[in-house]
Amino acid sequence: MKYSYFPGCTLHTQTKNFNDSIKSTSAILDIELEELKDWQCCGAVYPLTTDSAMGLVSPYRSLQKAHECGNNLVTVCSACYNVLKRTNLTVANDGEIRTKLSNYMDVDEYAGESKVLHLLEAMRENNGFGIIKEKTINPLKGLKVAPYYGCLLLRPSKELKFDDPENPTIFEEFIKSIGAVAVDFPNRIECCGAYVSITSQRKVKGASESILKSASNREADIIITSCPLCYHNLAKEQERLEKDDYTFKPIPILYFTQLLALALGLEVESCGFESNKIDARPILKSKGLIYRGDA
Amino acid sequence: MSVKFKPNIICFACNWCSYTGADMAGTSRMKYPATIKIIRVPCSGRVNPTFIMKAYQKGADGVLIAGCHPGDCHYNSGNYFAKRRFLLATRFMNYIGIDAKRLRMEWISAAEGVKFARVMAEFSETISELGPNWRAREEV
Amino acid sequence: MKKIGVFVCWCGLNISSTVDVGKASEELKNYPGVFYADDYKYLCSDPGQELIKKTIIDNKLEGIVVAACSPNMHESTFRAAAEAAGLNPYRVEITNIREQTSWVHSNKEDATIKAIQLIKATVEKVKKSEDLFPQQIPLTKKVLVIGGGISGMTVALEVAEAGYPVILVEKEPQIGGNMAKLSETFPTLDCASCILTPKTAEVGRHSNITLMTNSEVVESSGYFGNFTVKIKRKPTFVDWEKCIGCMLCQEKCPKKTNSDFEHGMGKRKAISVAFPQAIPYRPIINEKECIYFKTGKCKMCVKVCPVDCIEFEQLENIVEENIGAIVVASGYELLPKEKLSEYGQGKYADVIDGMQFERIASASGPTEGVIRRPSDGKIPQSIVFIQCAGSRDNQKDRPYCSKICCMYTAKHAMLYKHQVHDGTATVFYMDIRAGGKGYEEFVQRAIEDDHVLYLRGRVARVYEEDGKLVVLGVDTLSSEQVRIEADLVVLATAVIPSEKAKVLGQTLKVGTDAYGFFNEAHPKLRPVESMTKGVFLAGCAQAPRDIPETVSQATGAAAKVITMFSKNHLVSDPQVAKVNEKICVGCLQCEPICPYKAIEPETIEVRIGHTVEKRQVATINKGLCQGCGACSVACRSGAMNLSGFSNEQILEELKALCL
Amino acid sequence: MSTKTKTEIASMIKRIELISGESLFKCYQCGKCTAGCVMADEMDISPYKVIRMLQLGLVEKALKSESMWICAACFACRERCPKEVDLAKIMEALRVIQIREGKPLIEPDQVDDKVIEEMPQQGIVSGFRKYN
Repeated sequence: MKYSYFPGCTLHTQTKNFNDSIKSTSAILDIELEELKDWQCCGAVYPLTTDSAMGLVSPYRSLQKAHECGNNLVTVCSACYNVLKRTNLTVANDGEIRTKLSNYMDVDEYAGESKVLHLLEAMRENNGFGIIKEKTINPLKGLKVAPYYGCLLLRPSKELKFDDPENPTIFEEFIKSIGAVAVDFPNRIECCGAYVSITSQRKVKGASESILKSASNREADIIITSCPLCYHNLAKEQERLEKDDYTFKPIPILYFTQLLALALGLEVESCGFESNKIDARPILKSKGLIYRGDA
Repeated sequence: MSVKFKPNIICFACNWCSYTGADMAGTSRMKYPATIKIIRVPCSGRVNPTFIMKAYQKGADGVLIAGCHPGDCHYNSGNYFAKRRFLLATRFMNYIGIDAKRLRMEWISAAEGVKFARVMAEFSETISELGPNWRAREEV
Repeated sequence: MKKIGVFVCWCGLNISSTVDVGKASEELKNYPGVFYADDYKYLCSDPGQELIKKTIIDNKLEGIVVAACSPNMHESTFRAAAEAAGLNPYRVEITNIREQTSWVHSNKEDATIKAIQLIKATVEKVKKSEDLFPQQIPLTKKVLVIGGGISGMTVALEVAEAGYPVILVEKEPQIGGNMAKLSETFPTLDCASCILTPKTAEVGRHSNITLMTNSEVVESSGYFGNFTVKIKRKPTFVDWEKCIGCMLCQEKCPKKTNSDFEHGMGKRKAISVAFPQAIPYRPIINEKECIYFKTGKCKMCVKVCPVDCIEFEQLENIVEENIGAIVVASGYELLPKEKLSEYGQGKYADVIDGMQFERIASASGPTEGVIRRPSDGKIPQSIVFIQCAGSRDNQKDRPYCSKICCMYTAKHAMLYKHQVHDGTATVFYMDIRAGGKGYEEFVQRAIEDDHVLYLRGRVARVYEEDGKLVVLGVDTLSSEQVRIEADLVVLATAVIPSEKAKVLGQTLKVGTDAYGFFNEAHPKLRPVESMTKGVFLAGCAQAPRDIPETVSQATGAAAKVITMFSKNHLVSDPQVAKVNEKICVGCLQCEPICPYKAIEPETIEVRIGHTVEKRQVATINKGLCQGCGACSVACRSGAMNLSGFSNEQILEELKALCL
Repeated sequence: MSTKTKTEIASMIKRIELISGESLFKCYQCGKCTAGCVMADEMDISPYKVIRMLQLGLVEKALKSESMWICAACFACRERCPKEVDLAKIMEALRVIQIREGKPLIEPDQVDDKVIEEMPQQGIVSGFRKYN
């Protein structure tokens, strides 16, 4: 299957290693991701006001372009997904805004005909988890993976229709397909505090800490996420926890495609573990899942 | 000497709510102008738009349809049909050039004697101001 | 031209002080068609009525107008008088010159002019009147009650006691409904089976009641007084006539499975009776679970049965019954926990619903009344009750209040505290709705005497952590977020209509609301009747309600049936719609507008010249029509009319008033 | 207590409803939003109370609170609200009103360089979109 691909700002820059793992794994899975030309930032948050359409200009441009390419649009970053999918729905349902945006940008009107998909959704659509299972040559046996969904993938569920907002299963399916064990931890659907950390890391302490503790209570080896901001907040909070609470054992946080890369038998080096804030290699090594790599 | 115009107004009142409301106005000795004449119908949904048009043709200056409040219709849905027909009738009146203010619809319950009297007085005043209905009246 | 008489009433001074009655009668004397006109002091008095009768007879009047008070007061009086004088009562019309003339106007001249005009209009209406005759409709004095819960049983017993035969149809193998599952009942805490068992037993043995359990109504035709219904009797695989209820089969059956009656809290056998006090006390084989049905082997029940009553080859059969009235008492269910994803979507064993709690609190339940949690049988030290679980929730499409939960939650918490004195019971509520005799006092007792902690707020989430259920709530009175670790969580899930209510509604041609509750004919004045004549409603089929209210409503429905059966014929008001078949084009625009489904297509044969052609026309079921006249307006050809308020009558009246 | 007249308050309420597209009066104060809010602990006024204040016309008090700056727009409240009120949008309206009146929470130069360096671009963009 061929899709237009929207990497988004963070995957394009700070967490390039995530993007690399997406590209290398999707190639193996026959998911052809063609990066949109001249894509621009989605805006990071979907505008929640009714009286200003400016926040929609940027996502609308990307959607409109993808449609011109004739493909459905795939994105992986949770924030990009949330913004693009909601914008897609808005322009499909609201003709007034659609016309306004098109006139403003001087482009053909686009009424949400293409689909916006998260990579996981694209996988689910095409029996991707079955294919992953088939193509997994290094099943991550015995690895306890805590899938952290966060907020933007799941909510608002009426618009995103990604999964059950309270009891999602798509990450669990994914984890099963790479041979690992999914850890069911209650806080997997709670928010990490998101952008609030720009004002002070302290304010997101409560939110992030309870997620980490919840995963650690269930003895997770690894936490996976799909959102670079969650990744950041959780990692920062672990830094603090390590200092303040000597009983706390840090849990590596990985982008889900990094684990996928490992399972599909890519070289450890190309999984990008070295760029993660907490090194996952020691635990992977202790589980006998990798033999090489610095640690 | 100027004689004040006394309009002739037909009120279709549903038997269950508005007609009883009109009785209530009487029992409470409320006053309203003698310009209003009531025709009892089982339900406001019984009022055929042709009755309304016929009234204008025959020289009525105003027509009022009074029915049960929404949700209170004795026959459950008659007042809703009446409302829809009323809206159509006003559009038709605009189309053929009868002032749509000559037609009014009101929800008046059996307990609303006060409202009945008030509406009748108001409507009579409105029609007085509009003057006689020459437009639709058939040449006699 | 008809010979019409006009009588103008003075009503003492009530009319005569504002309306010049003498002038009115004088003027009417000269009005075309009027043969006689006079005024009289009190027409409603006996001499007044005598005057009317005598005048009709002496002058051979063909119609009369009585100008007096509102027809709501004395229309029936004057119509009866006319009938006594041999005049068809529908030839009598009233002009309202009191409530709508003399009492509301003060200028005598204006009032008199108006009165005269109104009387003339009524004369015109009478000119166009017809003789109308009430129709006699035959009546089958037998009632079908659908649903064998407390409401259906109440109806059945009341009607049966009045001496009429009753068919009670219940989809389960036994009667008792939801009430049979309850532990104790609020606000008195008397045990539900203690008060219910005498009722079920009475229903079981009453000579006027035919009990059809394990059965469903699948078809209904006809109209009030004369319905024909088809009832599907599902196979029980046991000959209940032969069976003596020894229950050896149940004892020896090797197949154990979850009991529906216990709502998953307890087990039963593949051949079983739901509970020890069940009426009829006869077992039934569950086809899907029985080993013999699955594998063709076993037959343990056959081996142990002393009277040889097991019949594996039994088939369902359909019975047809003629009945006069139907009472729908199809009851309620609870919103499945699976719909509440924030409360675990049904995946936690120790998050249960109200009915499951009833079972574990019931002395005859699987735990013999000891409140133990389902996962490990431990006695919970902390219980959280969550009210409005799905109710008052637009998101779950249940914006309504389920009405019974506030009370039963207070009862649950109380029952628990009475057993586990040092346990904690916490209730999350939004509002405590305890309107009812002794209800508020009951809730206060739970709070004051039993120390049940009531927190005002809704719960956002329930999840499991370290073997405990974590409840994330809030107390909006203190503005505190609350996190409670509980051993057991009880959800007061929304009351919803029986799963099959919508289909049943379609079968019986009775409307249901957006949620599947049956619609009453009038929310205030006709709460136990449905929009379909002859079909009555009782209990939670219509809306959520508690036992006392259900019993009152069921008794009301029974009274309606008994009133209907107290006559030998049903009489229908002749002021109903009629079709002029000659001009009806059979477009049936009238059909959907009829709120009573009284209009149906009919094929008639019309002779045109020498050939006979078949043509579709609309036909009115005069038994169902209530005379609203909506169809007459919808009719495009003008074929539909309403007797008593015909197009011609209204138009003539109108013309006279416009002059 | 309020320095505003009744009409001024009414027009402010109207404005909040207009910007958010939400009806404030649908809320029946069940508190489910707050029960599940991961940030409520940090707020000076609980989320349900923010709406209550607006219902009561205490708009200034609500605007003075810090709560809307703490809200992380995670939509957990909206997801669970039985009355389908989108509280995140109401919080956004309160933020937007402050920002449009020239009272943003942060200016770019106030943010620590270290934060800018460490934080993912996505976080920086969303932070400034919400706070400035």
